[in-house]
Amino acid sequence: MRRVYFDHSATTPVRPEVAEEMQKYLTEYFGNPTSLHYFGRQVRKAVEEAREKVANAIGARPEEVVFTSGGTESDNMAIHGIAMINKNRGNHIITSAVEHHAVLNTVKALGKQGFTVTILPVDKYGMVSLDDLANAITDKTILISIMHASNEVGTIQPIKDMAAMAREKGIFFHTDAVQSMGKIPVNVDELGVDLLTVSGHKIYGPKGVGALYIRKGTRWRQTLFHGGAQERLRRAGTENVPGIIGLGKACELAARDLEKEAAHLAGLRDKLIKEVMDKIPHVQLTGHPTMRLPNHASFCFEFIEGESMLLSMDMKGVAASSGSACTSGSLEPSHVLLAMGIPHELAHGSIRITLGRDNTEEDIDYFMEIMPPIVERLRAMSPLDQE
Amino acid sequence: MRRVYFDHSATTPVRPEVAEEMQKYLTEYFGNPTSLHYFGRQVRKAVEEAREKVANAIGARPEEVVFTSGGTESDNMAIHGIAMINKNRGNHIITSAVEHHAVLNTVKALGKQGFTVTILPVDKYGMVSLDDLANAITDKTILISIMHASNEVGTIQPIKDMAAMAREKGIFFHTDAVQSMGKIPVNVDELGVDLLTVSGHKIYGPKGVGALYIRKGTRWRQTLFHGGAQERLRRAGTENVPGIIGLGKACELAARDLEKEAAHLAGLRDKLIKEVMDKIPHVQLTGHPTMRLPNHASFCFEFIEGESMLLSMDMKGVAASSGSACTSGSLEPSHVLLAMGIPHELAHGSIRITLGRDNTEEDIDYFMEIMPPIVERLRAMSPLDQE
Amino acid sequence: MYTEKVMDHFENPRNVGEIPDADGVGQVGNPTCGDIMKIYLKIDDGIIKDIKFKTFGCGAAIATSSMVTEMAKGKTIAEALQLSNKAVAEALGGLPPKKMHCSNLAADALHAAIQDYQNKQNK
Amino acid sequence: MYTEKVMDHFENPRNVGEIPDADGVGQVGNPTCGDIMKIYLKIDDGIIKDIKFKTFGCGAAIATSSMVTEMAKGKTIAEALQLSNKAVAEALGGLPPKKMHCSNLAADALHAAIQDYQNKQNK
Ligand SMILES: Cc1ncc(COP(=O)(O)O)c(C=O)c1O
Ligand SMILES: Cc1ncc(COP(=O)(O)O)c(C=O)c1O
Ligand code: FES
Ligand code: FES
Repeated sequence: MRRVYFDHSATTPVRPEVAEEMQKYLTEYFGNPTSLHYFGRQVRKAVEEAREKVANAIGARPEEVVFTSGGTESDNMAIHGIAMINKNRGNHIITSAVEHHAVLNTVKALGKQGFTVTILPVDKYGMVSLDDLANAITDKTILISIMHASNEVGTIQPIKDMAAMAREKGIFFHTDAVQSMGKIPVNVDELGVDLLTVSGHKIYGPKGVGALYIRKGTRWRQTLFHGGAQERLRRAGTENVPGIIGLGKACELAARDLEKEAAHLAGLRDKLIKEVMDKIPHVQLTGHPTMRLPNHASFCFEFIEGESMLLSMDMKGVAASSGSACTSGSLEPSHVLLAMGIPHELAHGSIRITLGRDNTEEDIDYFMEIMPPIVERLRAMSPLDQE
Repeated sequence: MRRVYFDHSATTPVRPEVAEEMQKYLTEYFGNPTSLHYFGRQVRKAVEEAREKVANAIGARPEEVVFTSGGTESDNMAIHGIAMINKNRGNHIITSAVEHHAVLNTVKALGKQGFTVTILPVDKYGMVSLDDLANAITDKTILISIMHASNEVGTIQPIKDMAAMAREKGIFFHTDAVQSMGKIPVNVDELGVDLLTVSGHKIYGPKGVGALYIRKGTRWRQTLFHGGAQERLRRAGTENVPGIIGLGKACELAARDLEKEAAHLAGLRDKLIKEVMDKIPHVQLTGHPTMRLPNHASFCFEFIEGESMLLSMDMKGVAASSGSACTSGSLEPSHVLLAMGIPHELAHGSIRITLGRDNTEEDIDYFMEIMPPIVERLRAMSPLDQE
Repeated sequence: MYTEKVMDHFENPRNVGEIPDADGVGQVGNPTCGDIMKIYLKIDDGIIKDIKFKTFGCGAAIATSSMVTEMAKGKTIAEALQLSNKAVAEALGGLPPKKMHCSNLAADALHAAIQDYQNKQNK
Repeated sequence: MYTEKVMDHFENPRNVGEIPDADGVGQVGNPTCGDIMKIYLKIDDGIIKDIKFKTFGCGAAIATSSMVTEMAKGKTIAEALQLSNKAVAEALGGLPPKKMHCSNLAADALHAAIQDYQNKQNK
């Protein structure tokens, strides 16, 4: 059966060039980078080269990059570390309603530990408003964390303007760039952010590794892990060397191929969106119509439920995802869709198609071949009034 | 030049069988195990098989095993998670002076957050006394964390007796088995522990992955990371799939080969210790003479300093490590050696030789060929009175 | 995550549809929480002669709907009332823990349809 | 982590040893903190004619000892007193940040030896 992978926001395959580099650091160059001897020094050198690659990809200096176990750790580490060390200056943190749970739940947890939390609403496109942000800032605000682009609906936030607002008031600004990396330009100075989260497995690198950019001079401290003095006391634990090597290579390739990839993806995405909207009735596009990731198409299909669509698509070899509550067995559909004002029953019918570098026009043609009958069949089974 | 790797307590090469399994999970089976579709389900299955392998290796049930980013995270997660959720029952934590920093610094940090901490002393062999432990326990004790075997001097602690003492009083017992795994039997029921730390890269698995065993029914909760619902809410963040696959395979092989390996290593170790003690004057064995890891030989060389020995050995192709302060550029030598009552100047001259599965008698012969001249040369340079 | 039985019932659901002149109709769930099941019964001489369903929900919801109709068909009302959620889930070879509530829906919808029939009878 | 220069001086340290009839001897550090450097001077006409060292310490300590003796040899006392820790580290092509204190030891030991010489002169 033809297999089409349309779930690149969930994870990506490791590029062969990346896998190849990593392999050597499993068996051949296996030393502990902390070790003084030959086996350790070789590896230390490679780790520092990888750090440079990550730094280059985001316009940072190598010493501003800390390696972590992934996007989740980076988000937690960024927010908790700023909050804990700056609480004498203020106890107010601002974030948005559409953040990834790694940010949202971390901020909410701080809300139970003496911090005051503002969760900014979004408009129907999932966009945070600059006015709302300006109004939310108080004398006590120490941190603003707003994601660069949404994993669920692809909407790109106006980080540059928001970060400028923060800087003017001396407030630290963190952005989660897990989804934007490799798809749109990500440059820490252009954006003007103080902390930025990167994850390996969303950019054709390995799972289980990420990075946190911390601008030089930022009042931040490691507050989660205690242990060895690795990463200049910013992250304890033996370095995930093959992961780090892979992340470095993936960042290098992502930055190098950015323009070409983005054009390729946007072409496919536009074709997909147009055909779905044209050929399938009762469908709504979710997320911003233009300020969206080039690889991201997300929809709500009326009268039917996401998981049953996914299963049906999977039986035809197409892999995608959904923000339906049923997908995760929870009772609430995606907090992102709800925050955008999408009603529950519609949010249940959400489907997210996220394209990747190996996708082709034929993949989209195939999708357009299988999808209408699936929708039709499920709608025929639905008790909802389809007027 | 001949290269001899004698630093297996620092890290180990990934076994080829392990690397091979991992490779497939980078490029071919790359799905996110949380995903509902084919690409995700394949990987979910493999992750659960790996969990079974880890569980089998330590005599646990799969659902008692949580995957982490390494030994450091497992230690932090175990201790912090027990402390935070049981603080209504008591605020006293017991550990030992010879723990890895991932345990010791975590416990000390809790000491600054309202917990009372007892750090048990050790005897000259690095052994914790059962009497000391019994005397330290109070009504308020909620957690005891004592390592199974020392990374620095190889001493094996009487975990079984200590854990029994804890269980009798309803106190949770955590042990760091990072160094003992694959070298001596590690069975959670035999040991009677509630939590146990495993790290991949010390057992011929990959760096950046570990596991925490949490006995069913233990009052523990994830308190470090907020985010997704992975690992049944016990560890947020996309799973490090290739790492987990590698850890599973490494655990399987470690358990399978344990007896054979241990015999091989003990033979080499005994030869090494005998020859060093016989042929080099002014050397002391550190750690317990018999209750020690089969692959572990550690010494203090009088009148000379560890880093300069390591560099000299490295120039001859031999990789080892040292607890000298100079090795890390800190001012205090290893806290473990000091806790054992070894004077500072002697602790500076510590060398740790940790053998591995690929080491041979010839490696030891080579070491015995190069080491005496190194010691002699450095002693000739030393201003210390060598009477 | 789903058993083969579940996938079979999801792919080829038995008894999908409506019965225009049903003797009893039951609906449970609501569009806000996302899961809706509607069951139609044709009852003759205390025996379920025909049964159909319509479902808005996940794969498990569709499969359990299908299964519950299969199990109820031909049974007496008393027997059908004995049909438990657990029995439906078991007949499907089990459901993931998070999906057990979908099997609740199925049996509940059946019982609601029977209730509706009985209410009409008692009028 | 160490430069080639450092490794060269570690491997082939210049001027190791003692001068039995030294004109000045300086020792800094102590065995407790782990690093000890001892420098012996032979001074003639205000010029350092011979210099030797003994060091207990890391690679950087041995290399900086060696380097400082090389740099001091043939210099006048005034010149030798100008020799800074920084100059020694630079002459070695730099030291890792954590090892800068070892270079302190080297220059300090030299200065202590000169001090000892001057003390003896003033007697
Ligand atoms: C926007 C965003 N942030 C954070 C994460 C978490 O990253 P990781 O899976 O590497 O922990 C993800 C993906 O899961 C994401 O999409
Ligand atoms: C006893 C012990 N515990 C914990 C650790 C930390 O494990 P990891 O390096 O995987 O974080 C180590 C090794 O560094 C160790 O030897
Ligand atoms: S119907 Fe929502 S989880 Fe089954
Ligand atoms: S002498 Fe100790 S660090 Fe150099």
